[in-house]
Amino acid sequence: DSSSVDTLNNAEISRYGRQLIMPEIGMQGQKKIKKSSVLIIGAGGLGSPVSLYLAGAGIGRIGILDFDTVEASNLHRQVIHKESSVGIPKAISAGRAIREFNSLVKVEEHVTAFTTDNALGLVSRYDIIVDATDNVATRYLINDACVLSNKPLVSAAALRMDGQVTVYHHNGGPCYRCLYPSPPPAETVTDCSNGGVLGVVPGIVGCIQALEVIKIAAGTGESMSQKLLLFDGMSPRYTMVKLRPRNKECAVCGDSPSVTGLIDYKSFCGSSYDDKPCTRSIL
Amino acid sequence: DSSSVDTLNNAEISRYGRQLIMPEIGMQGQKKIKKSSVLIIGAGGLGSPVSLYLAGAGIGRIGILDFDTVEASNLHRQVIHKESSVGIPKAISAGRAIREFNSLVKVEEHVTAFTTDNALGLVSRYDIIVDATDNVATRYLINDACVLSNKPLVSAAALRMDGQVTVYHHNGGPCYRCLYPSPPPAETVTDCSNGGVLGVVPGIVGCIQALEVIKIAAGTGESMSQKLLLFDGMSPRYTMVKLRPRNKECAVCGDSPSVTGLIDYKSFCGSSYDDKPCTRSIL
Amino acid sequence: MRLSIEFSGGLELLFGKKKQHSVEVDKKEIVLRDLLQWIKENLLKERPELFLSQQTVRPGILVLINDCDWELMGGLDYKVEDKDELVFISTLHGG
Amino acid sequence: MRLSIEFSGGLELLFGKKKQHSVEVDKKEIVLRDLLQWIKENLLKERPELFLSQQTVRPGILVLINDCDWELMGGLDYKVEDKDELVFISTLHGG
Ligand SMILES: [Zn+2]
Ligand SMILES: [Zn+2]
Repeated sequence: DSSSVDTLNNAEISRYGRQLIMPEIGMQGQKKIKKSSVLIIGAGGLGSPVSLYLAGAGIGRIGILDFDTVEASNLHRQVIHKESSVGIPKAISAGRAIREFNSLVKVEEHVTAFTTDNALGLVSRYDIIVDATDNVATRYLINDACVLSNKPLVSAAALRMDGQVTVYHHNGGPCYRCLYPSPPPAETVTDCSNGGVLGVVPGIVGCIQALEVIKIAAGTGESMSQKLLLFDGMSPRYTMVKLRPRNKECAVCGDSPSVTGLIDYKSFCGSSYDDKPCTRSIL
Repeated sequence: DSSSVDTLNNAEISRYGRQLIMPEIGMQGQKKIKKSSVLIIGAGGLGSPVSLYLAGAGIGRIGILDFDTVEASNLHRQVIHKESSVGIPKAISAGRAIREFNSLVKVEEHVTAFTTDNALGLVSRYDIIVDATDNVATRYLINDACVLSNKPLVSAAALRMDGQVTVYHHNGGPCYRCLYPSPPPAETVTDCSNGGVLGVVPGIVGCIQALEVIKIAAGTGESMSQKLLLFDGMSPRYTMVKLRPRNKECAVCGDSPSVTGLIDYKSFCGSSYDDKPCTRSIL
Repeated sequence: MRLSIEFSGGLELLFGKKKQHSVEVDKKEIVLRDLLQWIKENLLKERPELFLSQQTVRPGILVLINDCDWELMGGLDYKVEDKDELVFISTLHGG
Repeated sequence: MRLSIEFSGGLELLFGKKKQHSVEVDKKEIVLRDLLQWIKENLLKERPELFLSQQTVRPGILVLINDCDWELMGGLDYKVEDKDELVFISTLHGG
């Protein structure tokens, strides 16, 4: 029965055979992957490889959220889109690519911004959340929504030749606010539009992010909870850093949280979370 | 003039703008990328991300070589193909995807095996060679063809949850034979069909491979010559290892080479290089 | 004592675009709180407010001591040791 | 002496599927050539010919000593030191 989420049909067994035969995944792991749902917030440089590889792995239901439309200047890094998608919403373009690539996976396109109004409703509908966005305020919003909904958050970022990956609020580990209780000054924040990025850097980092999602979904391996991967493409260097544990005083995941619902992240960060950061930014 | 390889036209400047503004690339680096040609040998788990990200970066001419046709059981890791490409030669399917993604890039599809008969002719037509194959004999053949033609070789491999990346015969560094003078016993060789592989592992490793190609093409950063990246997806762990220098006694790149032309790699390795390795293999 | 100090994630732009600094600090012992001032006086080239704020690193900078989050090592009170590797990294937000 | 010995790239299948081995070798000093025999006698579980061949590791295995290719460290003649980290890795070929 191809509609059952608890079993694998013949098409699935044949399609995922190369994963199934690995002791690290096996039939049980593949069933768990099929039963999992993942919300990918951002269909850009990180969201592109995450979407492709999660679809390839057979994640049962994939939500892809982005408000922007595809631009030609995105394509150097956003490899899930095509030239013919320029002008189309990124979520629609990515959804189409996923369907053409793996029709066994259920895709849900969300052509919307991720806001305090829809965050909790969206996050509650998925098992694992992927932060593939590009600005600070949305990163706090996603973090708080995940902590309040008790969902693991697989987070990554890339700029120029550098990348970072970690897993928040998973296995008792820290959340984004445990590491960064206060937002950075707005003038220190740079995004890919202003700072530039080599396209394959979010590619590397996004693939690593997808691997973390698959391990959590399949219940295999060690996750990057309380670990941070720093990637420097120029050297090239990969450093795995040990992070602090969950902070009992954390405003949102602490023992007596002061943040018990979503707040105004725009004023918290002193910047709009759907605007591009200011052009005089340098870091 | 859009046909000139020495300048960037407006479409290119706008498309690659996010790379151009990085001091590590700049206008000069992007021009070098445009002037470069890369032969990707293998359009599978490694070749998929390599092709996409090299096309995205604006490599001027990309050759993609593969003799196989797309199978549904490849799709979990070979993200450049689509379900509608099942049964089509992988080189054609990948070429089509590259054209739809970046029409500014010249694509050359080679639907052929890589053999002693065509190796030197093919390698001589490109600046940088990518080993994205899956068997030992072809790896020796590619290495020897690169050394004899004096081309840098960006090599990667993946199996189960593990990956390896390095750069051979570049900046005076070692070649594949410097590291592995003798081929491994055939019964220790496993490929992805028999050992299995999690799809995103060649994704990670292939993206890292693409980054090395782009750095060589743009003349920026440090390459992985005489370095080997070991990746263990379960831990997860990234180890950068310092390798031996070029071996002056190396049979092909040494000071008095005994291999001065391509040999019979099938009998050298004791296995066919277009056959899948034997099923009793364990390592 | 001899220290390896690295700035990355964009922070190197405040330090003459130089990431790796191998420095000799002319002290027998020093806690991280005081080393921050030493860095400000000896390595920082511009806009100190983008590196320090209220006697510590400004929000959004992670400090690593020998590949460990400084919160695990005592934070500002950590007694710096000879040959320590310190990394100051600006959090990235791009995608 | 106490050593950390790791087998990977599939080689762990010959060692009871265990990658990481923390071992105590009851010797004052030992060169890598002799340690290979010690490993064969004490850790190897099956098919020694897939690990050793002609007094050294079989072709296709890379030996790393503290993240360095053993060829840089003297190869079989390397004098193993207390707390050394040795890795035996089988080259991968898949894609
Ligand atoms: Zn927290
Ligand atoms: Zn050689």
